[in-house]
Amino acid sequence: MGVEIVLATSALSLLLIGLALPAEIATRVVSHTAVILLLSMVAVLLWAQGQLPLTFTSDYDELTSLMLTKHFRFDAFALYVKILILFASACVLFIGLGFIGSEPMRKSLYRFEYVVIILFATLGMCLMVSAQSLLALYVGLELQSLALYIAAAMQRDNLRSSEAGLKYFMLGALSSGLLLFGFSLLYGSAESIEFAGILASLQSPSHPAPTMLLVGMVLTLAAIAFKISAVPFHMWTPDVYEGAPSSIVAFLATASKIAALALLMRLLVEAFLPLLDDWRPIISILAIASMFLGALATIPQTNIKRFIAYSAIAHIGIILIGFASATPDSMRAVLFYLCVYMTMSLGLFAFVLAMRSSGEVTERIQDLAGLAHSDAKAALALSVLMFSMAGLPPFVGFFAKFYIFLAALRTELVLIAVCGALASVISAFYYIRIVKIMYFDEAQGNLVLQGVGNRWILYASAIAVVGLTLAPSLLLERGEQAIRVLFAS
Amino acid sequence: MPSLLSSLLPVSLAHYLFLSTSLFVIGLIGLFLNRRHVIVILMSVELLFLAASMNFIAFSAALGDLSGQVFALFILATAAAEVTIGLAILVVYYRNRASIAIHDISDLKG
Amino acid sequence: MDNWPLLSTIIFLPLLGAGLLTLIRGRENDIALAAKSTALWVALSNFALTLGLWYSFDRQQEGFQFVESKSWIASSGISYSVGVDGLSLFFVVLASFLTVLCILASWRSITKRVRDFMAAFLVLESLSIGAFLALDTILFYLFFEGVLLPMFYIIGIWGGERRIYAAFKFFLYTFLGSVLMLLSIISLTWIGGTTYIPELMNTDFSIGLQRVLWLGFFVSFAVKTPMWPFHTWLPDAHVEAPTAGSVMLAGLLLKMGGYGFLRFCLPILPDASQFYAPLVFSLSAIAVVYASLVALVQEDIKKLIAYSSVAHMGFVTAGLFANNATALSGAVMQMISHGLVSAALFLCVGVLYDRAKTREIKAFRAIVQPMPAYARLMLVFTLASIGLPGTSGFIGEILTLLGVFQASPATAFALALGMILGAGYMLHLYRRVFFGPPAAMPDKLYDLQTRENFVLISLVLPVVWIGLYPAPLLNIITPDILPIIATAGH
Amino acid sequence: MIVAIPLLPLFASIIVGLFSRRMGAALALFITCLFMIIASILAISLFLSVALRGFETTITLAPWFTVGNLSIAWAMQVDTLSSVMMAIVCVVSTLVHIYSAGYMQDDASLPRFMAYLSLFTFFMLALVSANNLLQMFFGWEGVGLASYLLIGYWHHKDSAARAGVKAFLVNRIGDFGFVLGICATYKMFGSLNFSEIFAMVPDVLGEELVIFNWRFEAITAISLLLFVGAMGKSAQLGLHVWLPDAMEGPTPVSALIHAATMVTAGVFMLCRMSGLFEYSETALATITLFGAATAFFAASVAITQNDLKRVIAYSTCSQLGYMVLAVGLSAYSAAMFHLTTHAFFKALLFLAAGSLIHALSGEQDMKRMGGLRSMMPLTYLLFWVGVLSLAGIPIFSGYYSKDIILESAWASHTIVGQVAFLLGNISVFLTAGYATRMIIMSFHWLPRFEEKLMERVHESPPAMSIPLLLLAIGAISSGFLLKDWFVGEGSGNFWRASIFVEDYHTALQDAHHSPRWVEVLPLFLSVLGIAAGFLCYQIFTSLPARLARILRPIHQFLLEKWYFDKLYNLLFLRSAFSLARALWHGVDEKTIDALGPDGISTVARRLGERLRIMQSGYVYHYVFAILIGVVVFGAFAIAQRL
Amino acid sequence: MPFAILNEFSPFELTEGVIFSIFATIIIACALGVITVRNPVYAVLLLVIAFFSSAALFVMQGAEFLGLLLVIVYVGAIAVLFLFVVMMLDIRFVARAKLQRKHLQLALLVAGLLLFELLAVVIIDQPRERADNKLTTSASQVTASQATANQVSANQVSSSQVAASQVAASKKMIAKPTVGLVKDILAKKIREEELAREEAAKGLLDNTTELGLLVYSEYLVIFEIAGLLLLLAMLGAIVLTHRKRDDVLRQNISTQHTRDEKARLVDIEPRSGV
Repeated sequence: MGVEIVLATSALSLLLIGLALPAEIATRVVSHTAVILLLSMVAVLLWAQGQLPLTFTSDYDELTSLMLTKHFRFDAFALYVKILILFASACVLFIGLGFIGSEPMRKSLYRFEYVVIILFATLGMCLMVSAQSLLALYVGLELQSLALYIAAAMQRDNLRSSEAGLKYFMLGALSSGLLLFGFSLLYGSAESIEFAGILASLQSPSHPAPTMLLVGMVLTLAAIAFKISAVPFHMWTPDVYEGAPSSIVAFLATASKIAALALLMRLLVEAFLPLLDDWRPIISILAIASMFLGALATIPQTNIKRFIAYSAIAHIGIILIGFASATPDSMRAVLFYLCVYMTMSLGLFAFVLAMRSSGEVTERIQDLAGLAHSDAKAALALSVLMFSMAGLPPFVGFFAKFYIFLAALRTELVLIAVCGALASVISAFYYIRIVKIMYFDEAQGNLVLQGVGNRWILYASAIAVVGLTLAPSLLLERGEQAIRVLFAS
Repeated sequence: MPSLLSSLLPVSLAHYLFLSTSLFVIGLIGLFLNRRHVIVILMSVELLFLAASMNFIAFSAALGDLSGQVFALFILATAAAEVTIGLAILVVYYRNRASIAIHDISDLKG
Repeated sequence: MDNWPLLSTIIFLPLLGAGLLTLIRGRENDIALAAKSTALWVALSNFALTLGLWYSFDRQQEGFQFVESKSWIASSGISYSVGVDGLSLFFVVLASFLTVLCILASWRSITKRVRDFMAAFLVLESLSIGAFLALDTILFYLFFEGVLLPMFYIIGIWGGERRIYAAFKFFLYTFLGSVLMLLSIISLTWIGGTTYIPELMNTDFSIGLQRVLWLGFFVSFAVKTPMWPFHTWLPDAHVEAPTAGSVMLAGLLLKMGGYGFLRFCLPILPDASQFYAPLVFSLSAIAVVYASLVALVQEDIKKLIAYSSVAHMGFVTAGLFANNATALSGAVMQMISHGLVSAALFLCVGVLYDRAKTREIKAFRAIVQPMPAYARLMLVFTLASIGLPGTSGFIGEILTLLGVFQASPATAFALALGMILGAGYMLHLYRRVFFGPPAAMPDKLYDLQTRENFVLISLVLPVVWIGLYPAPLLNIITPDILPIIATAGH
Repeated sequence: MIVAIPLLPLFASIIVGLFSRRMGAALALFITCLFMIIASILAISLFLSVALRGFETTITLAPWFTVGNLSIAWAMQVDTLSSVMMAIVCVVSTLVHIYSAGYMQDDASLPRFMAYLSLFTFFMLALVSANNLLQMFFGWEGVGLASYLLIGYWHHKDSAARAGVKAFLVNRIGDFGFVLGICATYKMFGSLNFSEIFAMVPDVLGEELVIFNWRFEAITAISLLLFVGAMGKSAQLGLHVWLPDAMEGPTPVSALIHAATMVTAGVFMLCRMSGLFEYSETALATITLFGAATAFFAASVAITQNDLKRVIAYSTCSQLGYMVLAVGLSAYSAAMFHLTTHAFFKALLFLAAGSLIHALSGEQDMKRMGGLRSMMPLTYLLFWVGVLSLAGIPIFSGYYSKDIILESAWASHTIVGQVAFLLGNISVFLTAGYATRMIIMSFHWLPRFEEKLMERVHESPPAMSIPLLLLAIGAISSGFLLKDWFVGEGSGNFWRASIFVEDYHTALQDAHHSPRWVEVLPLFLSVLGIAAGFLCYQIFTSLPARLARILRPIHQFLLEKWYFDKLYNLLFLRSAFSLARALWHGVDEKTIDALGPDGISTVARRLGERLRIMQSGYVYHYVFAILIGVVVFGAFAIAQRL
Repeated sequence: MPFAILNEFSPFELTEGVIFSIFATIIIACALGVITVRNPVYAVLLLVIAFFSSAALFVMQGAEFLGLLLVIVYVGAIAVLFLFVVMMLDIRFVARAKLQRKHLQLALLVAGLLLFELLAVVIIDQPRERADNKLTTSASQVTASQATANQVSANQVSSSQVAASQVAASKKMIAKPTVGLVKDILAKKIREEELAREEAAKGLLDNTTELGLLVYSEYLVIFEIAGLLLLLAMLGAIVLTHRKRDDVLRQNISTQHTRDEKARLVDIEPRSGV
């Protein structure tokens, strides 16, 4: 519970500090304190992970402990995912600062509320991940979504940003409406709003799960599928990714997706595991549809952010294979994939945020032409990321896909594994097309990377992607404990 | 007539479910069918939330467990927050676009 | 010094060299010269190491030697284990030998971004040697796939006009094949329980399973070899790749396909290989005849040689699945000889391209006047490519033919037919380019320089030596083939 | 010492070949001729020791390779057969080397020519002395290569280059059969060494060989395959098209390769493998038929040819037919005897023709020769020796070897034998005819070449005439000298084990006491032929033209060399090229690429584009998609429950 | 006599059924009206009516606190907010874009399918529903004649059972000695809580206090998060829409207080200006 409390208090206090400080230095101070705070929390959690199992010895009196443990579970799984979320938001803030400071965004985005909103979103995600009851989950989800609606529309003077915000809001509201109705049906048939209660009602041998619970589950899955932008609920992603300010898109693509997936994992494992053969076909359809649509639709893209949106959908397809096989090692594979995906996306966004062609912020892929001549190191780092995203062996992206396919094949889901393989070939095409643009084409625009911080994050993620192939085990063990706890309940 | 009436009384859980579901569907249709302006969308979202909370209250009454009502309470709170944000974004969009007809919101596509 | 990890050094020394290259600073052409010389030194030392490996490879001991094994991902039992045996030794030697030649051959022909070119080659060498030495299925896949990247860069940056199309076609075609192989490898390691190849060799899998897994491997290696229907990427890749790139492509990458069959399909899935042998025979027969015929009407020399590679590799695949000692050692010899001969042929085409900047056969006539030395060397390689006795080509072809005839005479007929057609297109090419009434050839067709001479002669020697006295190679290869035949036999 | 025989020419060729640029013509000539002379002395002494003292041995120089149960070594098997061949090859090759000194002295790259000649001799010796099929195949292809290089020696002449390629390819078709024969032997006998093969033949007799699921009797299949190899090399009917075109090469080449040595390699191989052929009647029958047909075909075509060297080429082809005919009748020693005598008088004819062409500075067309009787009396006289020996007039060697073949054809008392006897005799008549036509057209009548050539016509220099004289002596004496050894009573212990004849094949023994008319008929026919030749070309010179007009279709048919060349061009070359183009464009580009990579990528691109357009930007489309998703998944969940 | 069946049911149920059907029809009608009417102001008004009637239904079901809350929060705040925005953005009455026939049919089809699916939940589970109701919940369900009051009490009974069991569960946890000042204030408060719980268990409290008890014990954390949520909403609204209009005179309270009067006094001759 510590993380949430610290986050909440710091968000509020930063809000006050921001108000107190003079306008010019407010944002920078607030943002740097936020980053330092988040990173320190990550450090503490990493240390704490070493001390597991985290038994919640209640030195508080029984009432408060009742209060805390009824709706939230602070187990190894929640810890693992929180580390990812906090790290992601810290990085997003760090690489975003340069971006929101640059010219067109400065007027509307360069304000301390931006940081506070992101902190609120992170808080929402942490709550969401460690929720143990439908209500806690809903409130956490709402907190995160609202923060992101605001953030998406935050660039007030830009029509595209407000349109993105509006679209995201409208569809987000619809999805939370679906979610609520689903929860009400779940509550109606399982008589309790805790996951444990739902699980208990499912395990009771009296009768097969009532259809109300099934439809409730379907509606909930639909809403979460919307959050992780799986096909056919993905329609919002490309428009919001293109419209919203890039630093927010970075946050959306990494932290929010990880939180939503962790939420889905906890829901499927802790609440709906007995209904496995009901939701496995649904997840498989989602997976296959996302893989192929994501892969195919990315081919004609020319805007780098829309490109990232569609390729993210393809990645979600691959991750959902892990969900479809629903075994402990498939979930471990998913966690590993999330971790790898996060590092790659952060590196990629660090690059996108720093893209300037003749002073102007640019999102055109074609501007990358001939980057290998002008900025060899950045081009090399980006091509490493691209190859790793495509899942080519000498990089860690391959291992991520490898474990997912291993889990899928172990549960005889051969068809999905083959689809995954084919989709990753299609996706390899557009990833190496970017490498082609950088290395093979002659330089037209004079693309320049602005901001040393972004450049360091880019190099760090490229080195991580290469380094992790040598020792992927250090990520795998941590995932191991998280999953054991999840499946133990 | 009598069978209809007998099915009407006594007022059981099913009746409320019928009501909330139809409200839910109307809300969805509102979202989907209208071609006018965004306000209708916000209102239909409100309808969705109303349907959900009604569902919760009905189940809470049927199961005799208060947590449904607590849930409805929180739905109320979040719905309020959501509408404020929605309208704020709408205002910003209006300032940029001077029109909130659904048909105009299509700059981002492809 | 037995505790020195010889194999790992051979694999990672070039990688280290490539890293070294990036540290060079200075003006444009200083960097180029420094890069070229360091690359050459690294390649030469690596070649020396492989010769040392060959020398200290003891023939009596069967199975894998110089085995190094370190656990890499303990949780899923994947280990970094490398080892060499009779089958993979010569491919490693070939790899380092060809890299030295490539660096020498592209000394003057590559002008832009020389440092990256040399780095790409060193990386290519280390990855391909890694693939030949890997004893862990995942490690093998890592290197097998990794080779695509440097090759993609080489074709893409320094290639001809349609280089981007060719680079993409090459990359995606092979990637598709190997992704299906990944699925087979995964189920193989999962069902077999281990990723260590020697252990997999003596676990026997059910027939039905073997047949499915075999298909996964087959697609990937068929694309890589290339076998008949999957070969269309090769001519494009060769025509567009720079000279040195084609040499490495033909010398190394094609061998990985054959080596893959040898290391995975035959020992680990013997019954499936027997079951699919007729399919492979018919494909190889078609490959030999089809490719030779198509080579007959090519206008571009490099495309002609590319199709000849398809024909030669048709011999290899037929030999591999004939399941007797002669055929298998013939196939390995054919791979080694094809490595040397086609590399030499591509170097010769490179010599012409550097001078006349075109590869159209029509553009050349009566070259023998201005370039007699070149004509003589080219003649030796043409004869080796035809499989004339006294050259390495003959050893490969005759052994394969002897072996394949025992398994399926019909395929032997097609292969023998291929020998005729082979002579047809090669001599047809030779006559059109070198003989004929002296034409007013552009004066820039000067004869071979010392460097080119050195490179080509250093290829002639092994070709003729293997032709006349292949015993040292065969004595190393044959002992390691017998177990493969044994597993298939029981 | 014996090993030196093949290695000497090899060293000569390497030394001259490597330093051909820096070495002068004289030095090259000296080295090659010297090495060849030493080699031929050694060969003759070896032959004498083998023939007289029955010396026999097998020397293994070095192991070649061992794979499984197959172990092959570089070896020399010295027995009568190989020593005879070695002797012939060395002698003729030395003479040609010396002759080339004169013939080619004004050629720019003479060292290259001499190197090729020595290389050829090495390969021939390697072939002849092989003790296993693979080394024989090594020599076989080596000889093919040397002939390709020598035919295409004047590579600035396009026709020469094409002829070289044609020769190599047709030989390669023969090698196709040979290689498959080797593979079949390996499959059946498990080894390729002659000794082991001949030892295991009895227990392989009944075996079957399945090719394309047709069942063949193993021995016959192997023999026929090997015979295809021999056909390719010895220019038998069907695979003979390369021999006439091979005349593009310099005349010494034709003399050495296309008369004495290479073309006889096929016959040698048949004799060497007699241990195998004897067990297959069908194979022997086919061989006889092919031999007879070739003899008749070549003789008939030779009559109409106007190019001097082509006439001799066809006569070689015809004589080869006789040798193969003899092999078919299991009269192997007769074949070897004819091979030896033919080597001498055919080399003589070629070299004489060479000095003629040399004198006329390159003119080969008989219609533009004539009247040289007085200018070149010695060549004219030697030409006659060759012609008479070819026609088979008694004291000349041709008579003895050709007659014994015809007699054994008669004595074999088989239908095939009779057919061979008939065709053989017709060919004798034709041979005599074209031989005399040749000598008359080139030497008699009035000179038909330009004036300016007149003063340059001169008797050939000593370097060219000495070999001619030696060959003439050989052509005359070899007949009666070697008769007893080769085919006479002494032939049993002369050949000893090198030739194996089944005991019930008594064609050769019965030939000696065949009826009187059978011995006289060939002599009568050859005299008749010579008379007809004189009649048509010396006295009634208009007769041949009128005959040609009357028998127009036949004459045209023969002139066009039985349309073989046109047929092959159409049947094989044209169809191969068009099929290749069809495969390349049709299959490679249109089907495999269209369906494979390019096809899939365009489909993916189009799909991607359509999906991109689906993203219309309108919110209600998005809501609709979400609704569809919910409805589909809901229906799916409920369906599970119903 | 169509109304014969009436006497089967107790008068109370009768009235409940009538009231329910009245309000249900109102809600459905208003909902349909909201999405179809052209003028947005009418739409907001219809929405308000729908909220009112659903509040009534809530009260009928015993959740009177929520019903009233609905009225205050939704009608009071949100509906007014809508009106405010509608007025501000002076939305022109865009003629409803003519819906193609094809779209309409498709939409109705999808809506019908969705309705069927969600209702299927009720239809399929109906028989089982009634069956297990009998088993699990207390006798109150069976005798239709129970008055609303005791229905409310039924709720309390079951909820109090639930609450009691939780309290019992928490007792098992070792009550460690509270440390420090904050802790013993809390301890005092907790004792009051336990007192309140005993009464709730006896089912005497009304809905609001019960809800209060529950919210401030188990759902306290979520309650705070909801607070944060509303704060975030406020923050968002400000960030997005607030515009610093400098053409408006603003009071600056702090400077006003700190002004020292003396320095400002200036005596001006008439008609001369400062």
